Amino acid sequence: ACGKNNNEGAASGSPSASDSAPASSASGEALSGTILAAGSTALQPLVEQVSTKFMADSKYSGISVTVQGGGSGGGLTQVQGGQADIGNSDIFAEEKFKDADADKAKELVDHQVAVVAIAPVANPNVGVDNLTKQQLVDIFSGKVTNWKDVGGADQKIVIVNRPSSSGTRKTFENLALGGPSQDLPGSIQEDSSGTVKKLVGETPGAIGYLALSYLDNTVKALKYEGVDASVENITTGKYPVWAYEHMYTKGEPTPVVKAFLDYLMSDEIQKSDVTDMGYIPVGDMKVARDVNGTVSNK
Amino acid sequence: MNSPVKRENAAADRVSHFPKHIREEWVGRVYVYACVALLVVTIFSIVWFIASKGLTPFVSGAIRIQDLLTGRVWKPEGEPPLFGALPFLAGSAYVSFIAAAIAAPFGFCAAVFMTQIAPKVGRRVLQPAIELLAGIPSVVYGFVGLSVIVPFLRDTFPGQGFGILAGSLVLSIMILPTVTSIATDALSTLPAGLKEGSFALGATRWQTIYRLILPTTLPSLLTGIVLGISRAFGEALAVQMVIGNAPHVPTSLLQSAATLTSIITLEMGNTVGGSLHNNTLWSLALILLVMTFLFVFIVRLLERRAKR
Amino acid sequence: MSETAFYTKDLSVFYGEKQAIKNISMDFPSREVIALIGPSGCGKSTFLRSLNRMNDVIAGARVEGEIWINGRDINDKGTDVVRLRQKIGMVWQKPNPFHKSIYENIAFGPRYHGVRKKSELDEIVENSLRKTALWDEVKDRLHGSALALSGGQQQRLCIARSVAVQPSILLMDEPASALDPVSTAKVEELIAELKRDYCIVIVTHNMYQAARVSDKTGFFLMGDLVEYDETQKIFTNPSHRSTDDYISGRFG
Amino acid sequence: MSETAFYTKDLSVFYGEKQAIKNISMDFPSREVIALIGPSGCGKSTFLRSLNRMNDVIAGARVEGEIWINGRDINDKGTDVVRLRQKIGMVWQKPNPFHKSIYENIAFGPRYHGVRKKSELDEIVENSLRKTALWDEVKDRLHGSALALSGGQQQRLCIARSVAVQPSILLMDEPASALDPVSTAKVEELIAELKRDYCIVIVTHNMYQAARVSDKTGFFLMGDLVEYDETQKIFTNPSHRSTDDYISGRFG
Amino acid sequence: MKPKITDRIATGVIIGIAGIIMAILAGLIVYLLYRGLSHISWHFLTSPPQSFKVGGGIGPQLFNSLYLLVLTMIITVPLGVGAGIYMSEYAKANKLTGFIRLVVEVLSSFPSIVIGLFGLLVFVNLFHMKYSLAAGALALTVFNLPLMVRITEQALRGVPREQKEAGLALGLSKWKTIQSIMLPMAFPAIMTGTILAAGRVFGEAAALLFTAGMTTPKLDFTNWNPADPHSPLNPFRPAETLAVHIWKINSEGRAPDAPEIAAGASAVLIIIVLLFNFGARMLGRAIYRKFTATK
Ligand SMILES: Nc1ncnc2c1ncn2[C@@H]1O[C@H](COP(=O)(O)OP(=O)(O)OP(=O)(O)O)[C@@H](O)[C@H]1O
Ligand SMILES: Nc1ncnc2c1ncn2[C@@H]1O[C@H](COP(=O)(O)OP(=O)(O)OP(=O)(O)O)[C@@H](O)[C@H]1O
Ligand SMILES: [Mg+2]
Ligand SMILES: [Mg+2]
Ligand SMILES: O=P([O-])([O-])[O-]
Repeated sequence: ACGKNNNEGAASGSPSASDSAPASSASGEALSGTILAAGSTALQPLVEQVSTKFMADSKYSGISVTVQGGGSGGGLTQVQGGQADIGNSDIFAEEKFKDADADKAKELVDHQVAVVAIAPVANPNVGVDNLTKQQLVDIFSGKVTNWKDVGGADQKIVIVNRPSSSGTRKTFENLALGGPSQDLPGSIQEDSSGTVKKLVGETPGAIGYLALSYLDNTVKALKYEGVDASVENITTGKYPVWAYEHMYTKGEPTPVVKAFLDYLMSDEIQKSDVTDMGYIPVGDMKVARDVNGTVSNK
Repeated sequence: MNSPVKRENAAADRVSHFPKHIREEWVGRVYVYACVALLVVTIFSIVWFIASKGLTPFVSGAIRIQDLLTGRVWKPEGEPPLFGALPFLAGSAYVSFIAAAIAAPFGFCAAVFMTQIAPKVGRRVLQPAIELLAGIPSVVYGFVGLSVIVPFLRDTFPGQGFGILAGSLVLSIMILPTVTSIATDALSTLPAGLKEGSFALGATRWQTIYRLILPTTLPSLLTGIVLGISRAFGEALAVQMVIGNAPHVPTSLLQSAATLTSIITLEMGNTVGGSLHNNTLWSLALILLVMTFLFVFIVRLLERRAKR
Repeated sequence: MSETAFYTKDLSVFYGEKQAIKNISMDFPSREVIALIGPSGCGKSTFLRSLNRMNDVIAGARVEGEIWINGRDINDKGTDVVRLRQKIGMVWQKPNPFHKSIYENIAFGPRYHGVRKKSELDEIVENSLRKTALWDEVKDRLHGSALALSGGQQQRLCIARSVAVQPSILLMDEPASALDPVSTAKVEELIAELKRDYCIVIVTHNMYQAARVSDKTGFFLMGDLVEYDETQKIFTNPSHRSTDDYISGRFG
Repeated sequence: MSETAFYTKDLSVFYGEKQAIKNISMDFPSREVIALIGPSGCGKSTFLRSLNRMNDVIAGARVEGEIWINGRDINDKGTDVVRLRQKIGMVWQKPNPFHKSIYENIAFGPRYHGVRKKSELDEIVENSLRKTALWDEVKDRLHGSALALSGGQQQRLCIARSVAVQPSILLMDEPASALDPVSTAKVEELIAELKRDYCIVIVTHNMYQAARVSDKTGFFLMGDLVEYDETQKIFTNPSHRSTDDYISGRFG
Repeated sequence: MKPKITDRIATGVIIGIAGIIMAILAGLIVYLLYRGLSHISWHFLTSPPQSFKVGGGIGPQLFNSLYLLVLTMIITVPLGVGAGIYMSEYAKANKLTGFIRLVVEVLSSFPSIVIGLFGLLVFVNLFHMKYSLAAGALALTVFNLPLMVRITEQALRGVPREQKEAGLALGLSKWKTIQSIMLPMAFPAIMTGTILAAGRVFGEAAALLFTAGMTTPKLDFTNWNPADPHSPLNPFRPAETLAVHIWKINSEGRAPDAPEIAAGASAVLIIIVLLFNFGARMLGRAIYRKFTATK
């Protein structure tokens, strides 16, 4: 229940906050302080870029933002433990803090700053440009081992996976495959999306999955169930494999942190940097998804 | 203000209880003992912290040690989660042993070259070259492995190039300096006259090396090999970049595999502290630690043998 | 005078820049003992080692000049060094037995030179040990480690090891200087015995020893051969002032 | 007989299990030169080094027995070793000047012991160098490196260095054995000179040297002090067979 | 004749293998330089990296590596030298010394990733240093300390015993003897060893992933106040080093010219390592000459 409240808070806060926050700070003297945002490597470039702009803005000259990577898990741990002010994560905190730790997630407040879609990608020479959910499941479970069985070239399939702890993988498994997949013998596992892209591009017969922000023409993004991972399809919910990028704070953000989060949610940023970097602004989404994966229209 | 006092000390021999040189002695003593104490504290805290983290999964009863050590399936996010580390143990063992098997003869030959065949060329050229090999950072080895060895293996053999063989090749170059330098030391500190004694009997160089030097220095050579294995076992990034990282007990040299270090590098940042998954990664680190002790122990045994 | 076993002509040895041996010409008669004496660092060992090209082993050592044995200059490029060294035995100041059994120490050489038969090897081992008066002391532990022997025994074992490959020349570098009186006496006896078959060149810093065992003596000083003559002459009536100074202990 | 500078009582030295010096009691008169002779490895250096507790430096060396200097046993726990060593100078076989200038080599000790004034130091340096007959040879390059001196000069510099801290005893371990005839003669002269102020204990393997420079001689054999007497007696009419054997060169 | 032929063949094989090793090294270096040199420019060496655009550099990373190295050495050298002096001069032949030797040996055998993880637990989390240069420097200290100890110990053992005894025999205290006679003589060896160790520290990445972090804040190179979060000198800021950057670029790099940057950065790294190596040798020789006053 708590998680839901947080979502709404962040979602509803976004349009109005952009002008309220500077207003509040303008009333007093200029804000000053430091912010440490740590976590997801997928989100890191965006936050870095925005923080640079933020600090260059004369209004916030007293605030200094430091962005660290370390992975979603690390970010959540650090924000939970108080070592970081913001924990960047690709997945809901509830998915990471489970069982005995479930309480820890309740202390965190979610700020969804962008949406990222994930597409199955393949080496350009496999001769396939669309896969159904069942075909994907067959491939990732090892039932199908040759591209010709899914209508492509006669070539062995090489799976390039992310580690089981990856947010990207979790999203892909849950939303594209419909459940956890196994690590098959002979599959390759790579730490980061960059490597996955590189390998899929280089390795004949390779298949993997990537956030759209990583896509370029060295790999081929496959349609999922005939649907293209276009902005249009994602915002309308037609293309289902997408996830929020979260920035968690422990409890409600301090004024300084709030100023930064509001800046990130401002139209100026969402319409330029966020889209430029291959993410989709949260405000553009016509559907929303909660921690249990239930999708609803907004 | 010091000098008059000192002068007095020097003059009045036994009057002062703390003549200058005794004070001096204490300063030195406190300094060096403090440094050593710090070393000891460091190692104990390493063991303590890693062990206390790494043992939690067992203490809490979430996993049994034998399941971790013998389990073949690593599925930390599955339902139920499975933590079988055998694939990583096997991967680490394979890469390091194969690397040592490649490096050992190379290292021995290099050492023989440097000490017996062409000491001058050895000292001027080969020795610095090997020291340089030791100086090259592991990420650079990883980079070269990724951009040369992996594509080469992919094009030459079936498979994707990633795997045990790629890892072993990269590692064998990385541990070559270790193996070589120990072999060189052993060969050059041979009891004086041993070699000359053999030459003087008219034995050829190879005879001397093979029949006299090799048997006499064998324990030291083995020490070098074990040290090499130990280093390979703990190497992280270079291996992680070329081994493929699939959590399976490898069935072929050309198949993607994972090692203890590579899986830690891969997953540590993506898991939240305190979770079972995260703690189990610390258990893997603990295994690395225990292996280090084991290697040191073996090295010590061999060294004792070498002394006799 | 007896026939010449070998001789050197203008032999010089350099360690890097430094000349340790300066243009030495010297001839060595068969079946005689030649002693080389001189103060520490004068080049005795260096000279001795160049006679079987053992200086090849030392990095930075360079030999110039000629050494004629059996009508060939061993400093020639074509020389078969291995064969040469088989013909010239060598014994060092510090005994250097191999880390093997007594038997193996002696059998190592002959086996290497082609003797395979156990009975033949046994015979060689026994003969060599008898020649060096070791047989009775070690015959019960032939297969025990050579390192367990005393210093004097080790030294005699090293001599036996040289003798086993049937050399014609024996080079000895202070072979008794690390030994006790009894062992010293034994080694000196041995030298007197062996000179019946070999030409023996011995470096020593004990002038009495030189006087006792040698037929001819060469006095070295800072790389030069100052004087080379009958031992008796050297010790009673040397031609050079510095020889006299040295043997009467005015330095060294 | 003159007064005693120091004496040892039942002094033994062990290296691990091995006993290198066996219960030696010996007394050393002031203002005399005592020579220690004996074959290599008999324990001369070991004995000498225990006299200023230099064996403390060697891992595994253990000293038993007493050494009395000025009414105190220096092997006592309470002994201030540093102070002790200041009173006992030492010179080694191989000259070992510090890698500093000539001036610094000599000034180093006095300065450490509290002499600060430049003029005083200058004086000490000059006096020490004069005493060792080096002054004229080096006065123009006092601030040049000590390593640029010849071996003989280096050795005299080392003696000067010891002398500069005003010891009362000088220990010398084969101080001339690496030197040429001329330097040897100079060092021997120096010893004769210095004995006016110090008790000098000198180890030598050159028996002529022992005979020339010393007043008393001790003969060591395998850790035992076989004989200790007036030098003249030892060299003309030794009481022991082995002393005779040794000085007449039958071994060593 | 037969043994001689075997000898020839064996010698040939050994020389061949020595040649192969040389070829591997030469190949490695030539390859790295060939791939990377063309990308190295002043701009590349001084400008910050770009996440998505072409033309990023490695300026901050280069600075971080050097600065981290300096920080590490400031901590390591006094500690390592102290412990090294203990090992060579104070350690008695007893159980305690044996134990300390074991400690040094074990410490030097720990995989660097384990040391990195230890740093994460203790420096980053327990001491609240977060990902920072300070945490990285401490981790590297742990990593480098045993080596430093060994270098010092060996250097001191290389000092002739007579030198030490000469000092003692003059009535110098042990500490004074060590300080003013032995250390100066050991200095060239310590110096050479330290520079070589520095090369190793410079290229280390695994111990830094979880301590110094994989990011660099925006640095203001005109601000040299170490307390300021934007100052390059602030030891409590995170810092991605060159080696870590190479690792990250190889995996994460999203800039279109990522492969070139990786190659260029590798070349820079290898050039610096080469400089360290040759520098150490030359400096060692020069200092030796100066100290022994062989003018
Ligand atoms: N391997 C070497 N490298 C450089 N110089 C050397 C080497 N061996 C000997 N020398 C030098 O060559 C000279 C002659 O040495 P050599 O060993 O032949 O003297 P020696 O007469 O045998 O002395 P000793 O009686 O002490 O054995 C000496 O000055 C010595 O320092
Ligand atoms: N550091 C050491 N450790 C073990 N044994 C030693 C050590 N130093 C000397 N010895 C042994 O102690 C014995 C006496 O040695 P020492 O050096 O006192 O003899 P020496 O009479 O001075 O000989 P030399 O004339 O060759 O200098 C020898 O047997 C030697 O092997
Ligand atoms: Mg010699
Ligand atoms: Mg001695
Ligand atoms: O964004 P990731 O969690 O897949 O690294």
